[in-house]
Amino acid sequence: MIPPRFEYHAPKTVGEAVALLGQLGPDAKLLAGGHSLLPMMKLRFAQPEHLIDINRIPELRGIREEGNTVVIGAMTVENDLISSPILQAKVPLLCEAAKLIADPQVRNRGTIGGDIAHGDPGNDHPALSIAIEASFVLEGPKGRRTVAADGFFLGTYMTLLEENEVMCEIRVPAFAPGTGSAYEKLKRKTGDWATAGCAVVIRKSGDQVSHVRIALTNVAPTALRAEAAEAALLGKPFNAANVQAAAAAAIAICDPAEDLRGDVEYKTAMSGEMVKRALNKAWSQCG
Amino acid sequence: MSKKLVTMSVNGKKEEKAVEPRTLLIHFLREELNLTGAHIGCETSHCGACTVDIDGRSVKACTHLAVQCEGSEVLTVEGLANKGVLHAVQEGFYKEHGLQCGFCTPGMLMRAYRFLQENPNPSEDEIRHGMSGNLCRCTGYQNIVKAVQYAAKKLQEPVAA
Amino acid sequence: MEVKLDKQYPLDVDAARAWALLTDLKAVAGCMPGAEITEQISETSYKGGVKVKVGPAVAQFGGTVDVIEAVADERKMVLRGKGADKGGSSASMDLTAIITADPTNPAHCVLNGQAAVIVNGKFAQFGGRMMVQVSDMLLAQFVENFRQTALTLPVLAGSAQAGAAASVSSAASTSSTAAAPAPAIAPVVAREINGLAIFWALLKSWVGSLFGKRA
Amino acid sequence: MNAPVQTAEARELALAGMGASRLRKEDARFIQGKGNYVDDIKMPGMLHMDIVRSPIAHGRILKINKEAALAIPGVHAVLTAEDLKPLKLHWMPTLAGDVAAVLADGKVHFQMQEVAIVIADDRYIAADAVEAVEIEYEELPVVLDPYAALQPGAPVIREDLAGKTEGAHGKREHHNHIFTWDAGDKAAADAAFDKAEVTVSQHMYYPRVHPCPLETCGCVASFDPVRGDLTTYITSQAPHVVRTVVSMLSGIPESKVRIVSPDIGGGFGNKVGIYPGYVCAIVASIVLGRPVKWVEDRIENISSTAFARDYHMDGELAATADGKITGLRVNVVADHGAFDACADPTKFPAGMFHIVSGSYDIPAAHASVKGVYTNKAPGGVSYRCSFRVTEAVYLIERMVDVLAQKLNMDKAEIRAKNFIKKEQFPYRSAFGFDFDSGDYQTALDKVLDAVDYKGLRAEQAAKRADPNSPTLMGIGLVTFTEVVGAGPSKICDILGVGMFDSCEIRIHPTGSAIARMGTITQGQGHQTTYAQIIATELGIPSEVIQVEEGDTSTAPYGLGTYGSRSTPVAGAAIALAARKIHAKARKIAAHMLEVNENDLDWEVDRFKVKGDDSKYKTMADVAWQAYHQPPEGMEPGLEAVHYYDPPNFTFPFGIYLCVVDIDRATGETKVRRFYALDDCGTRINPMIIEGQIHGGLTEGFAVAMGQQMPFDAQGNLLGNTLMDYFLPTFVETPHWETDHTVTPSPHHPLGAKGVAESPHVGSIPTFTSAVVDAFSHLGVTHLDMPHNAFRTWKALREHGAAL
Repeated sequence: MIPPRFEYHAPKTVGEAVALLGQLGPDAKLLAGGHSLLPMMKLRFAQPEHLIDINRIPELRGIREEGNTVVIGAMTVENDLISSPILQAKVPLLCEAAKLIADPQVRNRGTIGGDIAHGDPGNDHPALSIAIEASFVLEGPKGRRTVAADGFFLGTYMTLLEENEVMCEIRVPAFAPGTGSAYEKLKRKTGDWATAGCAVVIRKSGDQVSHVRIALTNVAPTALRAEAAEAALLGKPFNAANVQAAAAAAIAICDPAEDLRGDVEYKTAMSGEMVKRALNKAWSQCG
Repeated sequence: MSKKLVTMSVNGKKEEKAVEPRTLLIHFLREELNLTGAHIGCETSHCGACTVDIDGRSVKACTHLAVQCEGSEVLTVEGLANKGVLHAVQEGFYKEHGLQCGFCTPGMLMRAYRFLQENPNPSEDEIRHGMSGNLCRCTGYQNIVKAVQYAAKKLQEPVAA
Repeated sequence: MEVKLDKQYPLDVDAARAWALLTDLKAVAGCMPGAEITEQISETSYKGGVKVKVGPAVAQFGGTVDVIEAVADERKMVLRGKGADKGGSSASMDLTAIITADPTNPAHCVLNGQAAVIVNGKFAQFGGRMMVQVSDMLLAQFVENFRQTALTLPVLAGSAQAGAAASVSSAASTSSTAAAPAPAIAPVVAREINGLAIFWALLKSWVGSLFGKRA
Repeated sequence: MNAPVQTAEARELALAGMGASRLRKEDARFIQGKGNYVDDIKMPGMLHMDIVRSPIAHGRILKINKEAALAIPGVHAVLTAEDLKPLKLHWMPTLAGDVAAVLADGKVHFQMQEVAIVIADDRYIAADAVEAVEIEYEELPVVLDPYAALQPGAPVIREDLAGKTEGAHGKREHHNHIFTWDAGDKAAADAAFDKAEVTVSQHMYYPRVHPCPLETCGCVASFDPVRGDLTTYITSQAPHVVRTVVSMLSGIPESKVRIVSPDIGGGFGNKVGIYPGYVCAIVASIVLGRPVKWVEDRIENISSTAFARDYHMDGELAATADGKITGLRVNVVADHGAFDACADPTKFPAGMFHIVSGSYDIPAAHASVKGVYTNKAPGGVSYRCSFRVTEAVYLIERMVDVLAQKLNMDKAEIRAKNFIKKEQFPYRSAFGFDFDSGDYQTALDKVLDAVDYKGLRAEQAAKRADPNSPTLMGIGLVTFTEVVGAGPSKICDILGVGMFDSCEIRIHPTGSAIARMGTITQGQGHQTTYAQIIATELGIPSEVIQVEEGDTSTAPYGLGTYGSRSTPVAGAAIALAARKIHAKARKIAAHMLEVNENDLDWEVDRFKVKGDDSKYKTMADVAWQAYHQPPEGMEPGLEAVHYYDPPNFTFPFGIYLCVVDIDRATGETKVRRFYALDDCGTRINPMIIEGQIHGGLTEGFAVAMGQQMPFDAQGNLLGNTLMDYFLPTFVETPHWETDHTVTPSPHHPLGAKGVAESPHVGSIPTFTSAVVDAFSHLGVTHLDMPHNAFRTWKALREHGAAL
């Protein structure tokens, strides 16, 4: 399993990367962590003539706060999400969820931006970013634009990110005090994609749900926001019946592809189960 | 397509070679530098037999380009012992029968070496998760867990004067 | 591996024009993202190729397309495409496309497509997880391109009968290219899968599936 | 000499011989990255070979265009079957008496079959060249189901066998039929069923799986055109057999063929076969006059080199109403893929499957196995087991559970009732095996006590009574007997060579030693355990005994390491070679001490004059004497060779118990407890035995819970990377508890029986037993593997137990 030949470019700034993309056209691909692209190249599914390695762009790494927003550089690797004190305090869901992604070595290379931009419905960050109401800062030849995670994912391997753009930042509103969150991921073994996964962010007011975001992993051509499931809970008491109703609403929008992880029926049912588990776990954290 | 000059430190020694950009780090180490300790087991970054340390992090060298190591410090199993004295993880694998065919061992050792710096006093569960990017077909892992525990203990002992 | 699709796409094109386009295999191929007809080998047989790009992945097949059946009365076209890449990984598709008139709106029709896609080799082995989704996307893009192209055709005189008369009379007994006039204005059709277009097309078909329209 | 007198115990300890958990002698190189595996070997001028493979499962090759590949700079050759034809190497014989295509000869029979090879300067160029070879195929109908393959109108898979009605194992009844093999007494078995008070039957499928060692297969072939000799470094579990086959195929005299198995990164049966890649690399080296390396990638490994199992089995038991088994009938349809390349002793096309009567005293039994061609890769090797023993043990253990369920008897009770009793050994089974020794009841009682079996059953009953229990609890129990150590050469051979094994020991003048065997370690620790045997036999510290294997130019001929034959066969050869030396040493010692041989006692490391502790000669003293001044008339030197032809197989056994909790919402199975008691007879290195058991249990866990090789309707193999093919990590792997009893083999010089495969063989049905047990109150008698979450959830749904 040997990748085909390509020219290698290692820009130092986002501007250089964008310029290279423009100059080299569709035969160029960005190389982030490489754990999706390089295997595809080794199987010779992908044969880009140019690889633009964006690992050497310092501005794309790191986690910082801007007021009430946590700003994550797109090239921040999973292990740095896990160990980030800012995230642990402000968006703990990302720390917990990142531990369920791939394995320790891969988490040293795999980046949050790469995971999102690849547009693979099996990746975990798309659903997570929808649940935490993240937005993405994309830079192209015409400058920067910011798009919401909800609506960013269009289809398998297809997102709003244009071929001449670089994903620069993931911006996440800090969790309000008392926010509960959870990511439940059913997988066959360490390193696997989810058979089904669910990300939940929830807040309460009394015994009622005052805010809830539910997003699903790997049960459709894209990560899904389960709006009907949210509606089943929002403004209502958090109880078994309403959780069940939310799970049923989530199940209704699942359209998974059958593979060795399971058939459509199983994945759909597991999506409902993950919704229930994530809701219960997240709710138990609400203050 | 042109070759690219890449310079890196491997086991403390500066290495400079012209390579095709597509050269995978694992092939660079094994074939250009004759460091055959790290192995190729799966080629899809699942087995961890190719694990090396790059700039203080465990990385699977089968899914990493040599050119990406420009300016990096790379440590492989060959650089683990210090002047003939085995590192505690090497000793642990030997003492606790943490290997059989030996094929996964260099990757296991390099991961254990880094893991114990990330978490010097791990529980069994933490060891199992911290080492979960490395597959072994022979041992069933139980003795590798013991080996890591052995090394953790040894590394915490005060250094003899 | 085999993927079976059975889809209905409502089009804002009248049935006659849609049928006229459907019988022009070269033009139809032009609607398929990445596909082109390079040579006509007989009245019913064509050579061509298709290059599918999905994200970073590219698949390139060369092969043949045969018109198995073209029934003007039913506005039914049965095609068989077969191809292989250089290493011999193969793909084939049996496609039955039927244009049905929209009884409530003569300016609209429905494109009914039934396809059985069989893929062998590495695409089946490693791309299996994506096959249904990619097929869906390809088809959605195809329909969108088809619609746009059909809209550029001149409205045929009369009604559905005129469309039938102008087309092949029975199972591919006459040259189909002669029957279909070339598009007056070349439409700007997407030659690759276009994210947003697919998204909407899929959304439509997915909403449709909620109401049981999907096979 | 006033050195302090060491006690015999202290001296024995210092030997680190048999019974000592001494640390492994081989580890120093592995922990320092200095192992020497095939892919580590580099030779001057070495080229790289890569293989062009069929993307389809069945088809005719219409055209192969090499031009684009040959045009790539650095490509030396592209070879196809046409190029091998003049050498008559486009087909090769298999170990099972069939032929297999080296490179596809006009037709491909399975996906990933070898079609062409490219040889280039390096592996990168070779990979590019593989992409550039253009091949046109005409697809043919694919047959994947062995039952469908036997239908009258089924597509012909093996056109090369047209008209061949006699196979290697008797008459062929159909163009896709390979053999039908019967064992036992059909009339007696039928009579038992006619008279039976109770009968049960169960169909079960043992899925196709792959041994998947972490190191893939490969070789470096180097033909020296000047000397005319061929050296090949190869990932082989049987290098001597490879030498013989290579010589037969190539016409190079066996004396000019050197096969070296260097360090092997795990074998588990995958490295027994002789693969087209090896043959092609050798041919390429001969053609080009340069060393050629071929190393397959993981996808190629799983897809094309030997699979295991793929048995469709129907079992039946006849019994009395109180649970005494009176008869056993088994029918198997065995999917062998496109070529019959099973690695079994020649006369046994279904291996030792007739161990299927298990640990039980079954008076009448019959088994029939039908081998069938399909459009899948060839293989059928023993994946960490003796030949087809895993399948047999699975069947009988499942059937005993099924019978217990029918009779509403406890699993442990029905087993105890049917055990071959301790006093019945040696015991001849209905299939004709002579079981050497066993004490099953003692071992079973030990396990049941250790786990508090009654308590577990009570807990299970309580869980079942609670409709809201989030889990189903299951208890699996297996009491298995293996047959290993093939085997007596009067019945066991590979390509006509008897399945003996060998050892050569040389004691050096200063008292250290070197020993060589016909086996080859792949992680089993031969360099340590073999040294321990010699240490105890000859009183030389194991530390100074060098064990070498795998180089056919230095090691004596042996049949290799698989089927747990190393200790049972080579271990015996070592002991007997050592005893030859011991006998000579005694003569020398008697000469040195000027006494009669009979006046000497052997104590740990020395010959002592009876009744006088101060008069002795150590083995080191004797060694020096042997080279310095041997007794008059005695040949100098101190060495021996022994070829050991075992009088019988050995029959290790074990009692395994497993407790699982199945998540009723997701179908995930958690192994709460696994208790493995093994009896492998005499134990040479308990540390290594325990390690082998951990590994075997983990491989068994992988097979039972997740491994599968699914094909789609077109014959595409799905799941041939480590993303999908289940190798459990640290996280999924359960904690193992081990225990043992010791019932030595009476016919083995050391009493040892072999152990490394027992945990694989025994654990797989234990997991199934546990999973099915969780469902047993719902009337479920059997669930096929793998017991992954998806399939288990389906069963939960089907039986109304899903949450």
